Amino acid sequence: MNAPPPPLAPTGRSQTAGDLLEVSMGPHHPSTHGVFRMNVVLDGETVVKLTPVFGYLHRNHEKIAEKNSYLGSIPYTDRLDYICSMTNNWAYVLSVEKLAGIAVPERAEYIRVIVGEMTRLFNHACLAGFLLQDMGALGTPLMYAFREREKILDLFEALSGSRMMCNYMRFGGCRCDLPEGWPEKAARIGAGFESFLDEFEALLTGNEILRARSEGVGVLPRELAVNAGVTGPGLRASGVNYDIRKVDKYGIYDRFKFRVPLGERGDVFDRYMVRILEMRESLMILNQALHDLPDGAIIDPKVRLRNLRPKAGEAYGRIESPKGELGFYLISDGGPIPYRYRVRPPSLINLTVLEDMCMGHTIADVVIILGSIDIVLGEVDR
Amino acid sequence: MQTLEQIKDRIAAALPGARLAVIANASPAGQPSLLLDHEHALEAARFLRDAPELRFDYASNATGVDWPERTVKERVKVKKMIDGVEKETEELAERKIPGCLEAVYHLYSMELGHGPLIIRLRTGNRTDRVTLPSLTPVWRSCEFQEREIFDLFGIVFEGHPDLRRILMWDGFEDHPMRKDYAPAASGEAKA
Amino acid sequence: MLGLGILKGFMETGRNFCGSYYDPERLTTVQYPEERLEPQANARTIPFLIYDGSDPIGGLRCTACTICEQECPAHCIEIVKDTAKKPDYLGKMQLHPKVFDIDTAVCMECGICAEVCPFDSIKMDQVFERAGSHRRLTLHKDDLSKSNEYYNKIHPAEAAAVDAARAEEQKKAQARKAAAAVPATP
Amino acid sequence: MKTLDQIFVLTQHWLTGLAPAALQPLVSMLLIIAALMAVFGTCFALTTILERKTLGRMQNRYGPNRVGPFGLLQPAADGIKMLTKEDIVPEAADKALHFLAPLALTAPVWLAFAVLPFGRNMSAIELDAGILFFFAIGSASELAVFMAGWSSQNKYSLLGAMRAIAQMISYEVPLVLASVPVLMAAGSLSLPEIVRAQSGYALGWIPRWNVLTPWGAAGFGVFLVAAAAESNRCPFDLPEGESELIAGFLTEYSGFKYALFFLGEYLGLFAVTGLGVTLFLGGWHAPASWLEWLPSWGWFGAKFSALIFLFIWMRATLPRLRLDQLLNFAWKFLVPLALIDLVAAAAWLKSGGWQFAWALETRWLLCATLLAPAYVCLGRHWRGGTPKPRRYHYAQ
Repeated sequence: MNAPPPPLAPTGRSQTAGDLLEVSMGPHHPSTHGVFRMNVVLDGETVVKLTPVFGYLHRNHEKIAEKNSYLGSIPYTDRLDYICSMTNNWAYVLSVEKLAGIAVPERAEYIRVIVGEMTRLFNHACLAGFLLQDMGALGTPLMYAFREREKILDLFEALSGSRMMCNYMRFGGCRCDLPEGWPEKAARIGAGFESFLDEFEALLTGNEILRARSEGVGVLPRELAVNAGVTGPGLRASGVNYDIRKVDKYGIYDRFKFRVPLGERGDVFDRYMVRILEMRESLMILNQALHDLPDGAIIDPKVRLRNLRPKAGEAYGRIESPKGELGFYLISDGGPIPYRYRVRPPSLINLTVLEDMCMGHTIADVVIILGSIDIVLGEVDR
Repeated sequence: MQTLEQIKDRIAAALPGARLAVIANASPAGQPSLLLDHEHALEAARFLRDAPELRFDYASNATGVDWPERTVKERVKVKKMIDGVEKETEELAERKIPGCLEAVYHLYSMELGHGPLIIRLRTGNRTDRVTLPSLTPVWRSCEFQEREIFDLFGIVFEGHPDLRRILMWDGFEDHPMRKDYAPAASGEAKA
Repeated sequence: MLGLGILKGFMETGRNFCGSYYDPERLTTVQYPEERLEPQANARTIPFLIYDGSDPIGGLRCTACTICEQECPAHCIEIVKDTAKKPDYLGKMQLHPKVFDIDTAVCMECGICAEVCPFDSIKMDQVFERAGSHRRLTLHKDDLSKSNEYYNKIHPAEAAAVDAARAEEQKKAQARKAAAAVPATP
Repeated sequence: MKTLDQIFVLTQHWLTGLAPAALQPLVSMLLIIAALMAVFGTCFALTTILERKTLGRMQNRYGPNRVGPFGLLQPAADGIKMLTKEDIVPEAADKALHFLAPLALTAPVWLAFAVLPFGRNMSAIELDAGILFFFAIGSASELAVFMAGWSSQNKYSLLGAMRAIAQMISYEVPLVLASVPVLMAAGSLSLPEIVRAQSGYALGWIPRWNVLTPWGAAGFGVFLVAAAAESNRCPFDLPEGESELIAGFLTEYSGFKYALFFLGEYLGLFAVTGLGVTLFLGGWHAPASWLEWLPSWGWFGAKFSALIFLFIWMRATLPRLRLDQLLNFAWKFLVPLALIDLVAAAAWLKSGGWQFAWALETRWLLCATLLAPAYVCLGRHWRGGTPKPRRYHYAQ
């Protein structure tokens, strides 16, 4: 038990080999967005090697889910990417619906789209805010983004009872119907978000310092992005037209008119800009969905929430979460708990290319490149 | 997209000698998968990625599944000579399925927009023959995911550039996602 | 690169600075202990148990069916059934919990217990100021027990629906009883 | 009015007169030192709280408002907290240097205030080469920062110190170069003399402040940027680089030593702001003749506060540059611009004797043709060419 502690590693200068300096960034670093660690080897301030180290937030989410019922896993999915619990719910229930062959009422599909797009809105806004925070702007844009996010979180609380851990969707629909006046409030907040975006862009997009910092930094070539399985805005910033909302048309996404913004160079600025443009498209979807929202049941009355026993088999369902492709792979052996439950975490897989993107840049760039990938450690480490 | 059978035939034609099997999926999802053998897995993966009509350039998900040894009782159709006439009858037979570890890959094509194609690789058993060829040389996206499979399931990927534990710490000994994992007996107390 | 973008940024922060003095949209802090947000009708924190009537323990609706115990994703509920049965509001004989503990250190306030409860007995509370001078995080039956009036106060719409449904069932049960009673007394 | 204007000077004389004659020079000096320390110490406390409140307002929140009325006692609370915190010295640190660094930063910074004229007849000592003294003292802070970074034996501290040295040395050049035209115009190195040279009104109503000439405006811009960099203010707070280097050279400091660094940085900012007011904004002069009844030190304070507010505003708005960009910006933009500004100032001063009809306009035009193209050219090219505008296309 009480083994003597290992000898203290020599610190500071004595540890440098030749001209290189090895720095451990994290797990307690202000801008690793959680307990993430990078072992960085520096030549001066230039990165020559970068090794990400994971697992500080590992709780074996998958094992927990393999001991819980299908229903019992939904609150745990909230805690994966804890910024976007709605889309996590969605990806999971979509997979269970595939596995068990459950149909979803139309109204529930619309509500899913509405809350899903709202999640995308505030996720991207916060990310752009964090990007400037990482560049050292004291979080002013982050505060503006949080101001708008609060409004959406209030809506989520009115809807589901909790601001961040919504636990709202159920296989076969959603847990409860929209409260009185909710769609009107949502439309109002959507309209307000539009003007917020204009202000936000006035503060950020043209800013010379931001452009100097982000242009040409962390370039992700198209081929590497595809091969390394990068998804989400990071992929589209590299110019690959791949949006699961368009490819899979899951839910009812084929009914909405929206476009997929694509970047050209795949640097940090493109990743920022693609997110901004995506927010505008999300607003369009939101308005259409709120406009067309039909009446009807919120959940398939035949669906068994408790004690769901899908036929033995497997299913992989995926959605375009704000971070990228969020997938759930489920194997059922016919019992009430999933035999195998796997999360395909976009945050983790997008980190595959972190080293490639950071090579040859300075330590200050590492921070913003990491920020532009958009990770949430709850999802990376699961 | 072509059906799984067509894809199987194409791989078989391109790689003579490859042993392939289609594994059916009874769930309404209807996602059958293709079992590849160890020797040809890497070649087959490369073929799937590069063949112009397939172009599965994107390996979305890679994960492991643990199948401990189990016995199943099932009705088997048996051909029997009854009174000199060959007849088919059903019998209840107990069958032992040997345990194995499985690596499952979900492939999509970003270029052509189709998918998923699910390929599986199986180890010989769960104890000493747990080596599989790594598909990371074909798809970079498998790099961390195969590390994770190695970490949590204990499948050793041959040809992986950097096969270390990823989520558990380095001194950890067991593989927590295996079905027979017992936390008390693990390295947790030791570390 | 001539600083125009930077000037625009200055205008933006300047606007927010000035706006914070007259526009509540630009000064969104709610100064918590003095100011409070209106509680949302749906808001949920930890679960509580509902009792009818005036006896917080005897009037508990809970029948110790342990569905919530099984379904709780975090496994934070512990129920020990009492051996004695008592009639419930429909007159059926039901078990009661001898022990009903919720470990609030583990509870993640997801609300699944309330969702699966067939007796409308466990519901989600709205208290969030749970800091205290003690370290007791496991709440027992008597801590959890709260009246139906309280439930009506915090979740009015939901509680009204529950009460209506229960009254309906009670009426039906009485009618059944009456119907059953009629042939018994010829 | 005269009394109000000179109230501090008169008080000091009166108090000095109470002392025995032999001690009078000493008492006089001590009084000035005590007054400066009291005023700028309070100023430091007030700035920390007002900065946080201003930043808060810019970010849609209140900022600290719990301690005392409007949160004004927050600095006291912070001070008590800092004093009672554990003073952690890393085991591997060079203890003597680690201890000395905050002192080496704070002590010389106070000296800089000795030469600043805070009002009419209100400078502690009237050095003939006051501005040289100021720059000499100002560069002492590099040493302290490097001492802190080196002695902490922490990699982040070391990186921070390296950045600090590169940055401060680079930005001292434009800082000095931007002040040179002012010296040319005033013909003196003495700061009170420079203020006196900015007295009076052109055309009867435009104050003759240096910032209101073309070369002065450009010089003031360069000076502001370089001053922000000299005092490690955002957007040039790379040595601290919170998001990159945790706290840079401050990483291993805690408690009162940390507070001393904090104090030193703010005092450095005050000093350089005071210099900016003196050199470009007319020092303690009022902006219009009908406002001259207000005391001169009041005007100095007002200009001073406005500049501090500008620095706070900058901090709320701007992200920071990368180190290489920062150095490029200094050497490829600020230094050439300051040199061209020197030429413009020379042209302006040389043409001062012109008497023809549109003389003033012609002089403006002359300076503008020197400065504007230079600004545009340098601005476009200090990063090695302007990036092409980006286009984003949409897939349906």
